[in-house]
Amino acid sequence: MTNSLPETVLALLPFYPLISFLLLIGFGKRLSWHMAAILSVGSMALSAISSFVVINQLSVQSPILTVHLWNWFELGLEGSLTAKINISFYLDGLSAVMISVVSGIGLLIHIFAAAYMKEDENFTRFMAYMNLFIVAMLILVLADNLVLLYLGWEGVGLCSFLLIGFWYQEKANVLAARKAFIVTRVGDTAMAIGLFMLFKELGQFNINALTENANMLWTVGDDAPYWIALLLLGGAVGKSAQLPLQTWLPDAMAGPTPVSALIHAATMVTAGVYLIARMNGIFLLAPEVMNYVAWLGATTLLLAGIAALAQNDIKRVLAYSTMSQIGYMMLSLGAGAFSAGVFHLMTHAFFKALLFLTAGAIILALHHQQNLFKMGGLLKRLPFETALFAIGLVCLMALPGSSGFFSKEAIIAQLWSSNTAGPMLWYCAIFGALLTSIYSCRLFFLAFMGEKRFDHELQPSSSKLLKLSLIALAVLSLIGGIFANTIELSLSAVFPSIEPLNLDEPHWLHSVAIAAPFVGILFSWFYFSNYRGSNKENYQDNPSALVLFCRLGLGFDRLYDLLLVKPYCYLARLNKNDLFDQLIMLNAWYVGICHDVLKSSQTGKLRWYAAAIGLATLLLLLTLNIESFSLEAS
Amino acid sequence: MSITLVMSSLFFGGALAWYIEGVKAQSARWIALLTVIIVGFYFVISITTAGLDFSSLQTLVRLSWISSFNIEYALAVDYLSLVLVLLTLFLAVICVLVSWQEIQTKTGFYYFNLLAAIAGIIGVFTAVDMFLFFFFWEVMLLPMTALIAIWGHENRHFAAIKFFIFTQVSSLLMLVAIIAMATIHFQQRGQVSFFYQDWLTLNLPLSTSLYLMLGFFIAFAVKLPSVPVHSWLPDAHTQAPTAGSVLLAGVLLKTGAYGLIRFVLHLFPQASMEFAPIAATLGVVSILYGAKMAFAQQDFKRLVAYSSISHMGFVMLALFSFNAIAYQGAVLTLVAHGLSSAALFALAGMVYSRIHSRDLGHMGGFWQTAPRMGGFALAFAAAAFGLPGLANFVAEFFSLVGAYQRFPLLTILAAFGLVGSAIYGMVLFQSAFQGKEANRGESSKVDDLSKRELLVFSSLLALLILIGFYPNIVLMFFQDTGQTLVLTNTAGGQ
Amino acid sequence: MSAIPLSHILILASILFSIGFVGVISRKNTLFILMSLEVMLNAVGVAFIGAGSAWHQADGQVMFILILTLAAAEVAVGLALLIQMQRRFKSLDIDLLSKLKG
Amino acid sequence: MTLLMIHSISPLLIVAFGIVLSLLLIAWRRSQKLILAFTLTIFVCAMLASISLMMNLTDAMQVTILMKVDNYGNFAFILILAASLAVGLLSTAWLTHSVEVHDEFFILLQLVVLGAGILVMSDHFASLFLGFELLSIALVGMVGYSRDSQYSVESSFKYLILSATASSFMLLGIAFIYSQSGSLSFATDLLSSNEVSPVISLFHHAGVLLFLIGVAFKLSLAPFHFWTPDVYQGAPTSVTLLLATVSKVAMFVVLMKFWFSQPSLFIQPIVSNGNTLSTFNFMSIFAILSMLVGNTLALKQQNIKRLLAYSSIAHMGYLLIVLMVLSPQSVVLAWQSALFYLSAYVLATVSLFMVLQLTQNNSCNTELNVDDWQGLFWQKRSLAMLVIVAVLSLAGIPLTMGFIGKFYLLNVAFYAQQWWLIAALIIGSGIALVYYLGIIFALFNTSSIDQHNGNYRPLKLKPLVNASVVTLVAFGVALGLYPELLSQIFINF
Repeated sequence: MTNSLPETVLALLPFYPLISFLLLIGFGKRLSWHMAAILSVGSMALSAISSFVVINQLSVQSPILTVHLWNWFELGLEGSLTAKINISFYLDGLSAVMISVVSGIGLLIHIFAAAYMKEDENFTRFMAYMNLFIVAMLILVLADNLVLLYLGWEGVGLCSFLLIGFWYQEKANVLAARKAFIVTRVGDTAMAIGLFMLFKELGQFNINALTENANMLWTVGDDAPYWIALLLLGGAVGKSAQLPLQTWLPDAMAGPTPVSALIHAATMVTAGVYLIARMNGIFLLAPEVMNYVAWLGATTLLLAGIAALAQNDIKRVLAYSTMSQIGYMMLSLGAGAFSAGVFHLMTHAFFKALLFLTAGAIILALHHQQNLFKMGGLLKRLPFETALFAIGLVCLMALPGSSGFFSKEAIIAQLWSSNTAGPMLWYCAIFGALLTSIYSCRLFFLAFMGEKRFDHELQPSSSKLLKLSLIALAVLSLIGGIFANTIELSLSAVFPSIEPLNLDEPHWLHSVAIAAPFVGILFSWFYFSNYRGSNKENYQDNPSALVLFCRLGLGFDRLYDLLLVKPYCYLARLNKNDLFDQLIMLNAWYVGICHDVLKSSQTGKLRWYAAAIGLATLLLLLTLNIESFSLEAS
Repeated sequence: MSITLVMSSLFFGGALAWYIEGVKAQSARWIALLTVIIVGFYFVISITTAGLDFSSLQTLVRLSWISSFNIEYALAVDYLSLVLVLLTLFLAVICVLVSWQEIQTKTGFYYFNLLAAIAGIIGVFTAVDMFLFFFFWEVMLLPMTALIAIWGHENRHFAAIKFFIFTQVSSLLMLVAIIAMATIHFQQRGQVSFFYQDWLTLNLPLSTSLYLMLGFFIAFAVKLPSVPVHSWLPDAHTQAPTAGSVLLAGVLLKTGAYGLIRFVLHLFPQASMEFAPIAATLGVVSILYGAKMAFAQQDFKRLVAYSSISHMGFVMLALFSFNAIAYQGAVLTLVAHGLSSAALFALAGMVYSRIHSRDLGHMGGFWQTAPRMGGFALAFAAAAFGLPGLANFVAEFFSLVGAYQRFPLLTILAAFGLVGSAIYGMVLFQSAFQGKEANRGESSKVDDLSKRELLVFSSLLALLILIGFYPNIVLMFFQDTGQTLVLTNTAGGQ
Repeated sequence: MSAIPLSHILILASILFSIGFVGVISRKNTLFILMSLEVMLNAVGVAFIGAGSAWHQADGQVMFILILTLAAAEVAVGLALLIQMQRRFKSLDIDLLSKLKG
Repeated sequence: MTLLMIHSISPLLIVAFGIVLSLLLIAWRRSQKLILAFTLTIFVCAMLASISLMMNLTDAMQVTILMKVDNYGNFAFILILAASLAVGLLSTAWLTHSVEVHDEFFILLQLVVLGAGILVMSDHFASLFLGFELLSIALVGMVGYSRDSQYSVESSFKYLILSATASSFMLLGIAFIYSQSGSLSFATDLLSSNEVSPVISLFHHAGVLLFLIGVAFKLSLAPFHFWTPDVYQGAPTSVTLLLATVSKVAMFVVLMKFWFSQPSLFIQPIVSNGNTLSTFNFMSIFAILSMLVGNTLALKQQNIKRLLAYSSIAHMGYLLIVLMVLSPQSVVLAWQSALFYLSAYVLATVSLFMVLQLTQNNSCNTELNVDDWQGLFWQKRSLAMLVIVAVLSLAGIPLTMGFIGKFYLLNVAFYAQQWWLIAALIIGSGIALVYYLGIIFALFNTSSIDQHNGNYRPLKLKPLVNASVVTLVAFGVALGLYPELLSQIFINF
């Protein structure tokens, strides 16, 4: 193959972690911590460097870089061209953003994880999974066709499963992992059906060709793109933990904290957003679905925000917050503001990773205490972590100047006059921002202010690696806004520009949007004042029914349990012995009965035997009579 | 090349193993292993040097056998049979290796049965005289039943009888259909013939061919197996010794699919077209029902057995969708499922040899002491639920994409099998390898894989990954066949 | 002399035969069973002779002679067995012979 | 009576003279060995005569009005002789147990063979009757032969009385037929040209029916099967073998002869002709009932002899399929099928009874259960192999003759479009597998060997016996693999 240098770099980019994965799995526990850490982090660093190299190669003149590795398989139907499914990578503005996030944040989280998980006896296995995850994620975002994308898609799902259940000896973790995998699998199935439909309609899987063909064949509002987009949305919803498949994400917090940061905040859960952005060509042909996306996003962001208000576990607050933020991204995509959505994806990756990792550091210092009501007063005791966490929360609340501000404002600004969104959704977004700041404040007050409520001595980690990665993330979160223009530019080639409706935008729109988080802070300052105080009595966690309802994910779990899980298990149990088998064995039983009956006719009595002969003869003679007479008659 | 030589050397190798055991204990397995490997190499070398174009059936041998019925000893191969024979020979090695320690009593006779079953299966894949085909079809049952009945688990006699009766009754229907075909040949051509290629040229009225097709279809559906005639499989699998299960799942089920392809679809194209909606529905029902039943099981092997039913449903659905993609998918499913289910059953055997139980409730937390085994188990479970990158994904993808072209609604339903398979795959993997270590009393420590077991698993996994990322090594043989199949069918349908 | 219609002879034979058969299945004493068998055989004889005379052939009578021989042979064997039975069971009740069953 | 005729019935004459000579021999010297050797010699001579006859005979040969010698009958007679040879050989093993000299047994054996020979050659109701009674009465003697056995009286009484009842049914049937047709030859039919009154034709139909009932009794077809298991169980093993093979083969062949010589069989297609329709129907009913009832009864049976009795009911049911032919062309196929199936059946039955007799001697137990064969495979492989081949043959599994036989039957059934019979055959075979496989699995069962070891003397077979066991296995498999060896013979008939 005569590839140019950038192409070679691109081709190799996802495979460094793969090599590391194989080595780590192959040698297992025989590797020392140093070796394992160097291997995994080093391979990540290679990928990250490669990413920046190839991204720098992109320019306005050549906005796309592709590399073909090998032909995976060919799908040939008679009468049409065969569709070649290749293992090929495709790099454009969108995937560039994604790989920089994945490999960049991935590298930082790997560094953190190497320090964080140092004491774990299965350290190598952990790092191996993390590496494998990065491989799958990179393939997902670089895939030039939907089948390869699906490979990455399922791959990240598997890694997520493995990492959630990393501490596999706990029953709860195992169940959480299973739930995550199966729930996302439901979405994946929808996506797979979407793929079948796409292929039937367009005979293609290559993303660019699909978009082109779709624009040629269909007009806006056709049935086919509607169904396809809807099914793809199903996949996205599953992966990105949006309604109605959001229930797995809070439970997924059972995994180690770096996992939550990497997979369940920064990268994997945003794959759904990436998918919709990537398939914008199809989605734009189905405005109704765009509308659904927007509404789904809005609903999720509100519900998740409400649920976040009621959590007592620091990671679960963050998990709901992630759902809510992805809701924003979805909302943005649905409104046609693709660039803004992707930009928010990036900034969210920065600050949410920061939040999770800091939370991890705190949890580590607190001897794996995750309950907010058992924290408090960390402001004085862990000032470094508090500062970092505060930075993260500021970004989350989108206070002006932070990276979150730029991205979220960009989204909100486009909602009002969007084709597929509108003022209603704008209000939702604003209310969501309000909720965000309220639960952020609540979290901050509970964890960092007030009095100490934990028993053990604090054990803050002194690892330099840990701090290094946290600081890097904090810096990124703060200054993330400066990438706005670069990203806008690089994405402009990917997404078509959509003419907004000519609605009169009221002049107060922007000011309200900026003011919303502050209102939230003010509100919580007073409403949660007892969380700031020193009275321990105020911290009793005795939730009302409503709070409990919210804490348990607004009853979705209960609902699905009742509607799907229970009936399935019940059916399974009911039919454990296989109905069909029983029907067939019924025959066997029946033959057995016949045997018994016939056997009892073998009485051994000679006279009965003779009588039986006579009886049979009589019967036969009678039938003969009937037959011959009826023949005569006819 | 000589298939006859392959079969007879397998048979006599087995007989030698049986004999040798009396002379020198523990040597039977070596003889068996050597036989299988040598035969495998011979087969590979002879097909590569044969210089024949296997894209259509190449008759290798044709001798008169029972002249009063014009029955011949006729063997022929094309790529389909070649691939399946290769799979059989490969799994034969696996079978010998997994039996290495497991079989401690009557080893000589065991290996004789094993090799005889393999020889019979190869016969099924290559016979083109229908009487001969039927002959092998039944003959392969005998050693298989013996494997179950002699070296099986606690309920082995029941399982073996059930297995035998299901197949026997259904195959008698096929025998009637075979006789009918021969008679029709007599009526049309003035001579009885059991030769497959002669039959292809027959001109059947649709109503007759529907009945005849059903005769074949039922026999193959039982073997495949498809709901509602599947219920021999869980019992047979559960009770069989490991190698028996491997052989059953790996290749014996494939004979059903092979029969569907070679006989049902090719001999009765028009009737199959007519019947396709029902068959495809059966396929979908198998997929969903198998997945659901697999989830309900507590027995490791039973679970895998039901998963096989589910997977074979994909084959049925794909075959009756009549297009090239689905056809390739079906063939690929045969190979992929052959490898992955063989691996899962081998795993079950290894677990059983360690804890002497197949009950998932008695398992748990194996990962602690047997991480390698856990890794492989995960990989094979992932193969079972169709993780991309492994062979099964490509196979299912082809099947479903192809099937969607013809039966969109059924395919959508079938796709929910993906969720079902994820559920049972998770249950299988997690309850055995994750969670707390179950309290198993005296022997709670589960050893990791031995070198031999590692060899078995890594070779299977390597093939699964290879086909998963480069399915063309199998598919390249079937580009044309798929087309011709579709062409004959569309021609027949008009 | 007007010939008796063949059908009458056959019906007579049938009736005789039935009587004999009823004897076989209703008598418990083995000796009577043997005798009932004789009745049956003789009923057949009647039918044969009647048929033979209707056809003006000797065949029917030949068959009757053969039947007589058979009856004699059967009774010979039967009586031998009867003696055995009497010796072993001290009874001629046929219902005692029901050890073999199932 | 020409010389040719005498030649053509020479096998029968040899047996008949053999009987007379045997009687003289007994008068001269009572020695079991001698009479055995003599009997066997007679059988072998008769067999040789039959074989030479079979090679020379090109067409059916009418010998007086009583007999018709053809190659089908000849072959059946060879089969009968072969089975009788086996009976003779097996019975010595059993007879030597008692002190008495049992010359009479062999005379009775020869009488049975003679009766069977007359049956397979007969073409006339009189010869049929003679053969039938010769067979039956001699058999009664043999069934009750071992006077010491607890069941001898019971089983021989059952056989005697029921068989006599059945033969009187048959005779009444013959009388009815004769009364309507005026001829005792098989080939005559109701004079179809004459106007027949309903009552008259009713007698004819009833006659045919009663005749068939008599035959069905002998063939132990359901619902006339009741005597079979009891007599099988009570009789000495070698006599059971005789009952299972010789009497069945002879009766079946004569039934076929009668059936196929019925002119009305093909005159009109089965529609509308009362006679054909009803007898056809009756035969189908017998066949289906036998297949199902026989197999069902055998299902959980533990006693091997009873089990074989029930299974023989089913096998006779299968065989009835060959009667269902629709055209004269298929008659040849029907004969071939029947003879092949009978050969397979005889071979398998002989094999099984041989093993039964051998193991019986060994365990001093006349009531052998399936369990008593447990672990036989690991003790005496050749015997177990014989059982396996025989049982598989009975079950109709490929590799064995039985499969080819079943293949023949299915062919006939398909030509005759007898779907119900095919269905019953398939279901019956399915049920049968349960007990056939049960026997085979018992052979392999290792669990109870240790407990039984006490009762078992280690099986030591004489080299000659061993050789014959191996020969039987080889025969079973060779004919299963290459049925041409046998079917080529039929082709020339």
